[in-house]
Amino acid sequence: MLHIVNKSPYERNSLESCLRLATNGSAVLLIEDGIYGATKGGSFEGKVQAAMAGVKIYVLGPDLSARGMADRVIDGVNVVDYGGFVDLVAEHSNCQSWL
Amino acid sequence: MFTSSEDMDTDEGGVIKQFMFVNRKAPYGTIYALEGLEVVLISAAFEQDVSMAFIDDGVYELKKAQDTKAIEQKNFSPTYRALEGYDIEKLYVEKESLEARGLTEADLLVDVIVLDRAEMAAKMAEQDVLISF
Amino acid sequence: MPMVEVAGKSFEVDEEGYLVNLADWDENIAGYLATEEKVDMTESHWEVVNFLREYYAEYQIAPAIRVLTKAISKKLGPDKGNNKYLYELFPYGPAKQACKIAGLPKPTGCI
Amino acid sequence: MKIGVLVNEGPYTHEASDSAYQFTKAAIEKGHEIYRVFFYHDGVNNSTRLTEPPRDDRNIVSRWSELAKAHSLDLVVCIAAAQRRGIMDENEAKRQGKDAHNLADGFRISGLGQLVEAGIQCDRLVTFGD
Repeated sequence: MLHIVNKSPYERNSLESCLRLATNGSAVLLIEDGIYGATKGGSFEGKVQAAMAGVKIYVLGPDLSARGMADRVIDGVNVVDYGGFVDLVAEHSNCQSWL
Repeated sequence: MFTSSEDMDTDEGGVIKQFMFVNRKAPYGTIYALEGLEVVLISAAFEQDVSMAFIDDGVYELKKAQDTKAIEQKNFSPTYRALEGYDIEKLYVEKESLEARGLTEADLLVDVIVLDRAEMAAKMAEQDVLISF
Repeated sequence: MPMVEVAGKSFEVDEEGYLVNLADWDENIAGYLATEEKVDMTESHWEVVNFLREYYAEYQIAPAIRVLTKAISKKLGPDKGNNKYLYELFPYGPAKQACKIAGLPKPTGCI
Repeated sequence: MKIGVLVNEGPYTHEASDSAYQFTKAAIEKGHEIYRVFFYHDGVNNSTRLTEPPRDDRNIVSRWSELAKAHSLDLVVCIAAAQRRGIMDENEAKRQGKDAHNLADGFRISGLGQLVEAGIQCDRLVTFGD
């Protein structure tokens, strides 16, 4: 399953809820303001690091660059473009957007 | 109304999918809960395997004793009780979301199935289509 | 929108003749709406119209047609809870005509 | 693969419509079939042809119209959500007795059943919203 999160974890609980309800082996794609969840140095980084033991984390490059955060990505998080977003949707049998 | 699987086959090419409508927003502050419910009611006509999940503030949609007179919005909470008549009986509520908000099943206006986070996660993972509001 | 007066009470209907304010509804208005639909109200018609009003009061929606037939079947018996019976009473569609006469909101035509 | 897209927010306030557009374009480029793009909630506001953004900004509405024209996309606006928010095509405006209509090229107004049907027919349904 692919989970899509578009909210900053510093503003809303979407990423936290997503990580609570994502089964092992699923993928999480961070887009729009969600990209802040994939960045280093913030108080949420530890939670993302811990989650990476069970789920794969991806972040949308165009949204990352737009916000000046391209050089702050947590190690082990995969950066994808819109084509990569499409591939993730195709590779997983279903997807849920944590609006 | 289709009652047998044979009828279903001719109607939608034999496809019955698992649809889950994921509700994570409280009512009235935004329109998502109300318009989400409208989709759920329409989906009943398509004879799919429909369920609703109430997670996070979505559990507030089912709180008893809603009275909207003074905010001049329509109180659509009674409509959740009509779902049974639409054969939508799988209303899943996440236990952790209820507890975090100091609510229990007794506070809710319909019968629900309470799932813990692991059960809810498994339920979501097995769906064909998830539509979230 | 057009104003109509029936039995000394005036009320508003929309372009398609639906009652605008649900709270205005009474049996005289229902009678007027039925005449506009060319429906001759009998006891059987009233039974369905009143059922719809009760359903709306309880659930705040007009039921889908298959839900209506099922619910009527449960309450008034299977000889009344079927499409054939309801279409005989309301030839242009029970969802449209009976809801209109019952003063329920206009269906948004979602399917 | 057949993909359906659901857009739940209007243009400009949220990035949802931009993301949905870029996703749709990328999916077409990858050879997937976009079965339908459905606009719901404030998403219906993506279909008003009265939109007039500054010249140095993208025109979200006409961009959807052009993509629809180039790839015969089915852009469907929910009728119930559209009526609430003042989006009308010519027929609907007539039916409701309104003096204007504003649906942009390439969009059509239809029922919520079209969203459920997209869910049934598509291999994937991707939601963009707030």
